[in-house]
Amino acid sequence: MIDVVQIVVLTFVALLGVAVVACRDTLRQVMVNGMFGLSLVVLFTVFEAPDVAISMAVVSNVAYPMLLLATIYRTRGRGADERERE
Amino acid sequence: MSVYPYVVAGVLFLAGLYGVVSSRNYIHAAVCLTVMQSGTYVALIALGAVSGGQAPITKGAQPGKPMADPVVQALTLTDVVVSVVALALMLALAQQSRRRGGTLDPDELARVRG
Amino acid sequence: MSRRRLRLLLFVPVAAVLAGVLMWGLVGLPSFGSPPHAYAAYLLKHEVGQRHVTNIPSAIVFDYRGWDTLGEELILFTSVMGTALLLRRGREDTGERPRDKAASAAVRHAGAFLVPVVLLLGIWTVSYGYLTPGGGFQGGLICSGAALFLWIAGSYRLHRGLTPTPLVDAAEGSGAAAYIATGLAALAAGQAFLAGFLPSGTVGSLLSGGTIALLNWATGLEVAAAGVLIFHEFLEEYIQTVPNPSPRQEER
Amino acid sequence: MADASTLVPLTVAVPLITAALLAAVSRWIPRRGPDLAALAAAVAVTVMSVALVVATRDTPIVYWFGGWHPVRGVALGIDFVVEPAGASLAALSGVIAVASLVFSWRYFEEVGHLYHTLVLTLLAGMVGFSLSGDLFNIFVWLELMSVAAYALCGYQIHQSGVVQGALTFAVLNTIGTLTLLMGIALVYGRTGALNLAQIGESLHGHPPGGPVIVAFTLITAGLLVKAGAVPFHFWLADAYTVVPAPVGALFAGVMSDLAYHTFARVYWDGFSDALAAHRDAVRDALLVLAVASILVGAVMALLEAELKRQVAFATVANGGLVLAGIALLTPRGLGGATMLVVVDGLLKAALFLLIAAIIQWLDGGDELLLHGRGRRRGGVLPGVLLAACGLGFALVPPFGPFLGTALAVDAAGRPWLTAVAACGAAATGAVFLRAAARIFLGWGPREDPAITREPTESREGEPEFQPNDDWKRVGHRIIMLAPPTVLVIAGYVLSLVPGVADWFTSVAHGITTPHRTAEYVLSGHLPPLPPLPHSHGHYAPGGSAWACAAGSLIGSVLLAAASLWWQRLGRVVRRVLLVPVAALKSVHDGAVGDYTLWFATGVAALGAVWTLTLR
Repeated sequence: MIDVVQIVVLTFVALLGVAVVACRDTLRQVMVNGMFGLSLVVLFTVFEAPDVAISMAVVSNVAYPMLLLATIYRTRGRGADERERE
Repeated sequence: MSVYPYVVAGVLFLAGLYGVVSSRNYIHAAVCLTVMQSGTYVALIALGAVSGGQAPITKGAQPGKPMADPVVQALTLTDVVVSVVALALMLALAQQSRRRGGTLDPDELARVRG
Repeated sequence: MSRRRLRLLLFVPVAAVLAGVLMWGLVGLPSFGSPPHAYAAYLLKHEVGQRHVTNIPSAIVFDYRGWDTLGEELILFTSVMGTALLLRRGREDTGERPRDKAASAAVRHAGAFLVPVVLLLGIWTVSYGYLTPGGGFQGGLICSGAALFLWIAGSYRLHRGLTPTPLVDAAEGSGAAAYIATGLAALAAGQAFLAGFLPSGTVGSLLSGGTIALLNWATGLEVAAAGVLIFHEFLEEYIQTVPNPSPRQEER
Repeated sequence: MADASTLVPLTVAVPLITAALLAAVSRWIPRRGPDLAALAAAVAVTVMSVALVVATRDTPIVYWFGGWHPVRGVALGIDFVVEPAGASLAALSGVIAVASLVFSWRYFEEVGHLYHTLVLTLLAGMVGFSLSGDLFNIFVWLELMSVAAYALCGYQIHQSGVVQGALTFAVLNTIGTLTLLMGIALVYGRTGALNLAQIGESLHGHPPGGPVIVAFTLITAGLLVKAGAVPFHFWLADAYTVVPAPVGALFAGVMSDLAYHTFARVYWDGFSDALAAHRDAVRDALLVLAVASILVGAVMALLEAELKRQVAFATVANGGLVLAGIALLTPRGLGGATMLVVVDGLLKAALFLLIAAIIQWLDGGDELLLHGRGRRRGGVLPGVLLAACGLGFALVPPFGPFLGTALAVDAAGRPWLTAVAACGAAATGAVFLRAAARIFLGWGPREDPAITREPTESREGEPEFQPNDDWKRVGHRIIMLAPPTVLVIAGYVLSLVPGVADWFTSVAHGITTPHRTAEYVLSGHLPPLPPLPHSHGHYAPGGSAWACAAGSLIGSVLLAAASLWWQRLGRVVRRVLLVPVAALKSVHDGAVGDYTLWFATGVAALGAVWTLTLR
């Protein structure tokens, strides 16, 4: 049987997942993706999967933002491309 | 009510797919792929969860409570870490798309390609 | 109507059918919360007896399904190679790397304190991986997070200085090679590939698990090195966007 | 034989540990070190795979990793089920990897160890993918293959066209593997097992419920994306056009068709019992996809000017033939399909390496650009090889593809399927006959609006070369032309081996009797092989097979001539022809969103059909 806490966390996961997809601006999406990762961490903890929760915590809050932010800055056209364009 | 976790997994899977179809930016598409991947994680872990259970760690486990499914956790555990490097590869390609093709928009890049 | 809007319009009916099919399949699964059966039930009952390891998922990752983990680890290894290959030519070699110092002193001091703590946390997660929740994969990533902290708190030069690429490259290659070598050693010892040929020690102690501990550390090394290499590639790209501060500004 | 079973893990471990060590010591080994190490590992894999083919002639080898043998029918570890079919595909991967590595010895100048590390992991992924008996393990090897392929596809990343192909490849394949993973989750939820044999046994005798049907749909879609069946094939055309040719030989030669074979294994071992009551529905749906792949692949190949894009669509068309053989769900069909995978794989690999040689020699990869250039610069062998590949695809009897197609498609006694196979073969053969005629004989006009002219430079994906005086040195030319020649000869001669058709049928019979293998996997006792159905005795191509071959040969010559000189048919015909051509090409226009929509449509259609019919 599913208890209330699991239902609430699942709802958060679903809403945040759709929010990540609906968010077109990539910088804002990084933030929402971080929250979505956090909601997944809570979900895995509530579903008694601590190993996966640790894994998701490190991945979604350290690795994803780092890679995404570096790429967004690199492709935003500030810096290097300006120099190339001059 | 007890199918709700699987419904959420399906929603995440389809949301990710919709994100890729409607994406205007390869970085956005890459993140939508990770959302789609999270759909499979939620499905896998929900399959393994046990009501009123505890984590499959025998050190400090309360006797009498059933344990969750360790196999699904083992599969998901490694897959989550692999998704980081898959995303890294995708973002490396996205950077090259911006630098070489001048755009991150899939439709525009296709037009450039002709 | 633009091509993209037409595509979204067409996607609606397709998604409806796909959702129907997917939900019909998912709904048919055994109801949520039902206890595991067959494969998982057997492992829950017998794993500690057979491998003296208290973290059952880690035992599955490094012993029962160690062959899967070998594949996953090689995926990590290959992706790092692939990222290095894809980003290799983009870099205008800037010769000496630009000096970007973390602006506020608070960040510097807090970071200086946190780097060893996070590193210790990572090593602890790896070493106790098969006793309590954790393991080579999570611990390795935490260690690479510590290396990232060097850049966040210190400067890019400090980060690259303390994690020299040849050393990290060698660490990653040897981590993956060590994993496979453990498997080959089991083969040489006359047992099956990746068999647990070492004695599996007493339950709950750090020495328990035999080859599980060995593979755990090899994975931790490899994942940490892979994480650091990936961060190197992306930081190298990011540094291109940091305007070179004039030397005078640097001395302040 | 005890020793043969120790070879099983080595076929995957040797290339992987070579790759890992190459990366670890890359700075301290001599310049040609990576080449030698990679070549040695590839040769070792080939030799071990051939030894396994011989060793598993009558009893398959089941190797349990970690020594975890099943307990009371529950599989604890992961197993490799080595049967002659899987081992021969592993050997095919090894052979093509060796040819590709020999070819790229002179091909890449500044490559360092990255290229060889990725080729070795790709090879290991393919061997594991063809041998593994565990569903999640198949997903892991598929992911390893895909990741190595993304990087190799983006090898010449500084050319703008390459980025678009690599990104399409990465996005679509990731979606494919995620669909496969969701299917695995459903199967695990329903059966609690990941081992194929155990899944088959636990689904035995029960009507297939919702999860099993949807799981089978998702797993089929995931594997067909990798195999490049219509409507999941769009990424394949873009990706194989931009990949460096030695790598393209590996992709087109074995990676795509391997997915078909693994799909056949997953179906037979895991799902054939559960879906036994509805075999016709499964067969018909797969036949529709196969016929669509044959026709779309063949027609699109005719409409392309760039040589590599032609081979990409030829891969889709040949894949359709293989899928048609599998879809018939008979031992002879599967045997023919497996033979086609081997024979056509050799031809397509040879074609890709040949195109690389042509690009370097004639400084261009576009058929219209190279008009007559082959004749002016002399050198007969490339032209002969290109024509030989064209004829091979056109089912010239009694050589390789002819016997394979006859066994796969013709033996089923469905004349319409034989006709479709003949048309597909004719068109695929015509493409390369036309290319050979235009480049090496200078026939046909220089301009052809029907065939796309890529605006970007047509050497996409190939490394830059010094002026091609390199080609003059004989040693260089031998290294570049020897591998394609050997592969074409092997592809042709394989069918002349006496009794090869019966061998492939008996091998396929081993796969299509899942109970026997499942009992052997789970309990170690091998029951006797049930006899082949009486209609499957010794096979010799019958009258309809020869008619099919004659039809496709004549058709390919006529089609080649027609597509060379169609512009002489007058203005009205030309305008009428150009409309459908433009429409078909705009569908293959290269936007990731469209391809994903096609993917979703394919999965939705397959799911809807099977949900209604398999219940």
